[in-house]
Amino acid sequence: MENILSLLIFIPISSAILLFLLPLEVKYIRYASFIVTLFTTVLSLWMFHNFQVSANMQFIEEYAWIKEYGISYHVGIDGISLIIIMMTNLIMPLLYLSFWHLNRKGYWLNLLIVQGGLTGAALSLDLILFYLFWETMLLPIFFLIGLFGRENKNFMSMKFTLYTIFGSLLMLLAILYLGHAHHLQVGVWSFSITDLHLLSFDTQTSLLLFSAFIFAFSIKIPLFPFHTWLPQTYRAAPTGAIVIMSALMAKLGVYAIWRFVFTLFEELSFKSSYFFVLLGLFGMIYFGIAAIKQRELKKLFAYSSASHLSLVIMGIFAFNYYAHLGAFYMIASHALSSAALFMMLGMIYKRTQSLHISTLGGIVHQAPVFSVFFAFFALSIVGIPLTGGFVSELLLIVGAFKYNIILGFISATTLLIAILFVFNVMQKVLYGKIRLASFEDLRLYEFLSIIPLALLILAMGIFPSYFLQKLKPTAQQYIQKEVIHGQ
Amino acid sequence: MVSNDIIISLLIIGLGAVFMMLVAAFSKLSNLILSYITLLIISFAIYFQTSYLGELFALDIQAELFNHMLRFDSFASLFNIIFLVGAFLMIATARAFMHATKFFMAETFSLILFAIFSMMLLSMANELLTAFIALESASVAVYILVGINRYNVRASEALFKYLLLGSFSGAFFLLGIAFVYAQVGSTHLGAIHEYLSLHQDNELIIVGGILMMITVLFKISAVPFGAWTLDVYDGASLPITAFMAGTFKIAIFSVALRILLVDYQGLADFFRPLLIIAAVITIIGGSLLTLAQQNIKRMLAASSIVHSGYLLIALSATTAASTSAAPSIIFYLVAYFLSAIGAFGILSYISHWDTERTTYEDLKGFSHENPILAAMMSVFMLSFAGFPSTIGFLGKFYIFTSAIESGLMWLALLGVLAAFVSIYYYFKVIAMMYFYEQKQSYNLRFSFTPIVIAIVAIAVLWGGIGTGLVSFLPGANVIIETAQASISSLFL
Amino acid sequence: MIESSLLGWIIGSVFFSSVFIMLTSLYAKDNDDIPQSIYTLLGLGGPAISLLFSAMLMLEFYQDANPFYFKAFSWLDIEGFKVDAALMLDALGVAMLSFVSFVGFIIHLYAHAYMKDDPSYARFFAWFNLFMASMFLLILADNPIMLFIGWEGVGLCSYLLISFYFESEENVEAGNKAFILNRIGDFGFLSGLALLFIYLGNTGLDFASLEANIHLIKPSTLNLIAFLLFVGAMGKSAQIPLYIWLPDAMAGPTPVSALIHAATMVTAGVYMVARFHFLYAITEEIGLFIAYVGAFSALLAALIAMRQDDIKKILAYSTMSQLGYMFMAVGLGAYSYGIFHVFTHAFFKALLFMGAGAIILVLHHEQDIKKMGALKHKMPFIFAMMLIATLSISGLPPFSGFFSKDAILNHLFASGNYPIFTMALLTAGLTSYYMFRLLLLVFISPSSKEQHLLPQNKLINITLLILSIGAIFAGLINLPAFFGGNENYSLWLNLPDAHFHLSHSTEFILLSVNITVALSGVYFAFSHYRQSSKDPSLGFLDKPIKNKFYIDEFYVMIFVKPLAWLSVFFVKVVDEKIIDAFIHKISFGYQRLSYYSDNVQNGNVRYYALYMSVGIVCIFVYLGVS
Amino acid sequence: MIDIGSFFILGILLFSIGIVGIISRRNIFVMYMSVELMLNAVNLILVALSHHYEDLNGQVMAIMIIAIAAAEASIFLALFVMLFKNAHSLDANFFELLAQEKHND
Amino acid sequence: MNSALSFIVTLLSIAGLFALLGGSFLFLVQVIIYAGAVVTLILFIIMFLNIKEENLPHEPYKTRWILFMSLLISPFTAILISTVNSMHFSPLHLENFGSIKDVGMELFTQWVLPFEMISILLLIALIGVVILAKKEKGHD
Repeated sequence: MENILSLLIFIPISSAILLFLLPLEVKYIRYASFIVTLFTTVLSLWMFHNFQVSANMQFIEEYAWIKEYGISYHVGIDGISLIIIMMTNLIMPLLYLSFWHLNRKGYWLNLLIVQGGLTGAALSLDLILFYLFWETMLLPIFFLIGLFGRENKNFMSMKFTLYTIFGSLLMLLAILYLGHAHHLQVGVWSFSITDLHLLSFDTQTSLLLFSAFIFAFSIKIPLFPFHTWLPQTYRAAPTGAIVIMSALMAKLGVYAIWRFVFTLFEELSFKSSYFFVLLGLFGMIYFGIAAIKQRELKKLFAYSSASHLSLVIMGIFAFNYYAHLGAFYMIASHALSSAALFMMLGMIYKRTQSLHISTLGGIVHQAPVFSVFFAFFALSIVGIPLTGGFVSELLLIVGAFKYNIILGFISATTLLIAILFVFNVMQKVLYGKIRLASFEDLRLYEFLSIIPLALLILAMGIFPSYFLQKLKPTAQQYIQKEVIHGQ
Repeated sequence: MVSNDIIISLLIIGLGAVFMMLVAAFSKLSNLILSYITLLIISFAIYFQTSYLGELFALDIQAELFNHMLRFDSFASLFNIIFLVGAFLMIATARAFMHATKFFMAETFSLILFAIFSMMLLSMANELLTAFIALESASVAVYILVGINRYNVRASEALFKYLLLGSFSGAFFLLGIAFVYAQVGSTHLGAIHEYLSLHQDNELIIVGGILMMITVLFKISAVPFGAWTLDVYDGASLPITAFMAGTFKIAIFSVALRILLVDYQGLADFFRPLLIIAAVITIIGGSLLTLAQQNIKRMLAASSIVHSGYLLIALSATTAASTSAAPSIIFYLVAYFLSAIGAFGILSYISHWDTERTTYEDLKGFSHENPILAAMMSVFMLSFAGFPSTIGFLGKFYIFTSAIESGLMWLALLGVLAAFVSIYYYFKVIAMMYFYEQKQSYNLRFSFTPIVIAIVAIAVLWGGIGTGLVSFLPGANVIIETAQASISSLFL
Repeated sequence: MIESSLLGWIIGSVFFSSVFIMLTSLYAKDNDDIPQSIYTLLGLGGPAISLLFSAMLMLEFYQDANPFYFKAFSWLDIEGFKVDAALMLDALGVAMLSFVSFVGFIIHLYAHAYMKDDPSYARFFAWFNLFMASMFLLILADNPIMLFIGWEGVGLCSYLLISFYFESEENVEAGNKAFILNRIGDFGFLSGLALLFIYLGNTGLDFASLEANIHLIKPSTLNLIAFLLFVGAMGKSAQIPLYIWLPDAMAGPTPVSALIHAATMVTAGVYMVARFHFLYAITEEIGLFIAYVGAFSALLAALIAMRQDDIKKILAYSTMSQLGYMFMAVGLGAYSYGIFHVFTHAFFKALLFMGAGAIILVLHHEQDIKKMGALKHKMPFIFAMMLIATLSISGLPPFSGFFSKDAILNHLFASGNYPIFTMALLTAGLTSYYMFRLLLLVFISPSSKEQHLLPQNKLINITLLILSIGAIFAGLINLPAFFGGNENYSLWLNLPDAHFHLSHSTEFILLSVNITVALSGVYFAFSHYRQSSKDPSLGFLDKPIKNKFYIDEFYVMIFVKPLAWLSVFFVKVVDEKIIDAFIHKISFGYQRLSYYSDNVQNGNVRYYALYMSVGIVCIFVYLGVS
Repeated sequence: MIDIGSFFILGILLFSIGIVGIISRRNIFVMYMSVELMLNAVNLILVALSHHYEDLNGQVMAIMIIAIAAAEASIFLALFVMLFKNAHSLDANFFELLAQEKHND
Repeated sequence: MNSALSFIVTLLSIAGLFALLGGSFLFLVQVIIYAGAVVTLILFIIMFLNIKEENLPHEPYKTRWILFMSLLISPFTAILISTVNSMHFSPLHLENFGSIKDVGMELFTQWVLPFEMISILLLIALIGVVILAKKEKGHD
């Protein structure tokens, strides 16, 4: 299984194309794609098991692709990409399960493709390859929103696509320049980060390149000024797309910053860390406060996940061990809880055709099981102990304090900000007067799709050391440098 | 080894053209049969032509007889293959349309063959007047093809505009030849190069070059010379538009590249600013125009202006001593022509009888009617937009890298912005096909057109992601290697 | 020798009983054939078992006084940040555990009686036992993280139980309020912990090693840490300024108020401060600050309690003011006295609440004391119970409250912080006043209307009786030397108390002063409420006291409203009006520009030629200039 | 004594007149004539140059160009017949059908 | 009409210049093909379509356009002329060269390829004219 990574990438994509071409009933397509995702999940679990605890790349594959320009198919996995892969492969089948009722061919195929794209983007070590997957992953989302979205879906799908592509096109320019610079300095073209991170630029150039990359990623995440696509897109998008975007794609943006920006522009990243920590904290508070008065659940949780991701950005830019571990852990735990939450929002929408708080209420009377789970995931967002969120927030806060005491205090406000809206939501949606004629409790497949997430979140809260062990070496990379650069 | 029989495919096409003319005159065969015959002829030619693909060679055909006016090298052979394949695909994809519409008469095929014949000569021409005559005859053939639907005022208006402006710009080329002749005393391409290397005074050559450049800019429809493009593409019937966009433009580039690289390399410093300015204006103007079009045909026409802009970027990069620029032009041409043939092919397939379905409205909900064709259309649109994993992406990749390599970072940035804008109007097509309810039913009859289009689509994808790992298929890097070889053959 | 893993089972039994109840009820949600007795068994069995275990452990500990340690697994092992899921039982732990498990079990019995007709009986016991589990974890935690987990757990359970009757929005609001204010405290608490860890991370994080290495931190930081931790205590133990949730928390069922918001959870803050005694022992000014906060809270609560009419609210305020006493004590270094007061307070305050609960049950959930009255003869037993408890909380000898309160007052006086002492004394007087006001208004004073009563419940009375014994005699275990004892309790706890010596004469004077103050409170109450149920005017203070000094309104004004406004501002103005509008303006501007530029394509061939010639001329001009 | 240059200049002038004619006249016949005029101007220049260099290439080219012009002429005239049959107009400004209708936003 | 006639005049004078420059063959070609064939063809077409005055566009701003355009074009012309002046030309010398024989020799030795291509061009044009102008049953 030395090329397991390629399997993980291409099994979903190729099967999607195959299923698209085969004239099958939707039912069989659903079965088939579900089986495919299950299979990839098994593969990824196998990989997780064989993943050595060390900081260097594993399962590496490298084939020349376009020789003149040194572009190669170069994939590998380390601690942080492991998180993304595992999360993708765990969430995907459950996502399928969560709307098992859906008879939409395009839904399943696009999800398969986006899974492949995500995996590829998280694994590729060659910038052009990364860009390829990075964009490929965008297309299915465009289709999902446009095909199965609601209200102004067409406009929003276009806006989302343009917004994100704008960022990534500038990044493409930066990538090309990097390759050219390698051509100048070394004599051959190359786009593999293992070569490129040896390059050296003058301050201005590196600043430009740096900002091009950061721009692209901070649109995806999103960071503060580039977030305006987020709420409306989430409002318009169907459940599957939202789950992918919030639980996986946004995390992928953070990952990409770690993998590419930190590797290529280490010096600059350290220099600018203070700015980004501040930006992250500001974003955390800003989005958190913005979420308070939202009345549309999807928009509300859109803002909330943006707030948590800003916190993660703070973590990875704080450049110390705890903050990095916390950021990784937050990536995982928040992926799980936001995926679960948005899946449950999808269930609400399926039952009531509305996600506006004013139309909901008293669900706990009609659907106790549903309410228990909803409350649980909402609380795991808040970071209640015994959930993964608590561990990550603890580590992040400790890291922030280590970085700077004042900022530590600000980052600790994450304990407050989230609850301000989460409890309001629980009060208005679960408790209170019954406003719905009927609210069916969880069906079997919905229950099955949620229970693993809940268990995993609990496990992550109760036995963090087990999950953290594989990440530690990756997070240690910057410890020495932290000493060197200081803050 | 390459010998004098290499113009055999040229001869096949020429004789085939005459043959078709006679057949058209003296037999009552239906368009379908004729198209089959034409395809047969072209595929013969392709077969003979491909035998030299990838070799590095150059020689003057019948040097003493033709007085070094015809030069056949890897460059020419590559372009010839492109023309042939382009014509082949055009006819293959347009058969349904030609069959459905009455106005395509038997002579059409011979005209197409003549056009290709002239283009092949154009790509081989080693002397200015020869080049011009080849260009002119190709143009005349295309003029007539544009006006072939002669009971349609729009078509005849398109013909009128194209013809008038074409001959208007052609006059400049002739004046340019006159100026070059005035200084050099000869119009052989080599001669100019020698003269430049020997003498200092070059004003008239510069002026001549500019005058010829005007014609080229006109033909590749660069702003402000390309105003005709939208109307002519719009007025012409779909297969012809595909032919112009896909094939004829490439022919122009072949001669332009030859003249620029062989003769005017010495004057690069003078022409670079001109080309850069042309590129900038073209890209900006093209992007502006494209966004405003509601008719997909016009949109594609306008966007072809933008693509010319990209090519101009690379062209100005060639003047800046970028080795990768010229091959990137050829690659981009291939990418563009594949996508264009495919896109227009689908349009012509879904438009039947005399109603052309080319507005955005017409495509609404097309995916519900025929998901596979819609997917292919999306593939072509993505390739136009330079979306990764299509051949269009690699094309843009090479263009931009060449621009960066020659220090034209800002030009590359402009190109990227234009690409960003282009995302909008290309994705708009996709959105129309997928995100709206079906307005009308396209009663599509099965023919092998979709299969050809599918092959083109696969080629577009493979050109974007193809690897050398698959032994029996050429990878995505083969094209660029061939292009490099052909460029280097110019200097033998 | 008893296996120290019993520590785990103390928590485990209640926890699993809660889990089982949850699962059973979820299973039974659509088929109601599950008899309530199963829930009763589970709900009461858990606490009983843990009571048993803790009793065994305490006995063991009493015989040979070395603490128990139990390490379940390694929770987090990062370099410089190792946390084990470990439990520990030392004297302080035993002191808390003893009454928590005992009173907890009693209140479970009471709750069974109180709730048995409630449709969501199962849910109640699920949350109730979950609370017990978290509380045990809080007490037995071996390191601050475990303590914090328990800390948050009790907060969560209190939220769930306050909003137990979630049909009415107010209760849920109250729950949210409680949790949010607690969370503000936790914000401080966690920040303090984080600071502690980044300094002492490498030398182990359990309490023992923290105590050993606390000197490594420089004093200024220590003060900060101590303060932050105390912020947590403020939230949990309802001190100024985070106290406003406690009165609203009475929205929950009465057993909840009795257990959580009187006996156990709210005293967690005191416990935490005592737990961190090694930290507070070396940060006197923070200690003083704590004492002042306690004093002010005690006084404020007492003042407000004077004019409340909801019986449970009055008790809530009294709880707050008693907590104030405890904080005065621990703030000034009398940790054992603080814990001692916690101990006694647990009994008499639980007794009070349960008595109130009994009354409420009997009166069809009527909570307004103004509407009660002259119940003495209708429910003599409950009257007796309430009387005992009231005397005890008023600090009248020989009831338990007297000893603990007297010890604290002595300590306050001896430590020489006379302002605090005076406030405490004043509070003592007010306490006896409003408690007796309550007692008289309920039982003695003439009632306006005739109310017919439901029968009283035997089980309830039994539980009251048991607790009343505690309320009377619990004080004797820490008999001061003055009364011939030698403070065994304090000695046994052996916390680093600050000791000040007082001459017997001074002690005698203090004693008499205390008693007289208390009695005078009693007298004022008696003199007025014996015959009328109207409140006498307090002059200018009347209105503010009735309205709780407008604290809630104040908070709403400076926190809630601005946040809401800011949220709307961010979304509607910054996002939509500024950023998004900017982007849209660009894109639409471009679109309009392109539409204009399309006018160039006017379809007239002559213009096209014109454009061409313009281009040509431009090129030639360029040629001319170059 | 006139030299070749003056022929050259005459040619250029004729060429420019051709340009002016094409753009500023609306009668399509006149436009076509202007094109022809431009071609003739080139011819004149070429012949003058061939006289200047005393080789005949120029003249031969001129012949070719005349042939080209003839070809164009045939197309033009066929086109005129077509246009007049379809549109009954000789006005260049009449042919604006292909401009797409304007937006109002 | 006037324009057509003046066009003929121009062509004839150009032919005269050709003669002056010793292009005797060209002189013939010019006179025969242009002045003869082409213009006659034009006039024929005009007659054939029996275009009347009202069919002719009336051009109100003609002179204005002409002035404007000549102004616009003037830099182009000026620069061309200046470049031409930069090179020195031999004066006109009247010994006869360019007899028809020489032209023929030249044409069929050196320029045979373009000559053939011209034939193809004319062929294409022929086909085109046939296609464009051919009447077809069913239409018109």
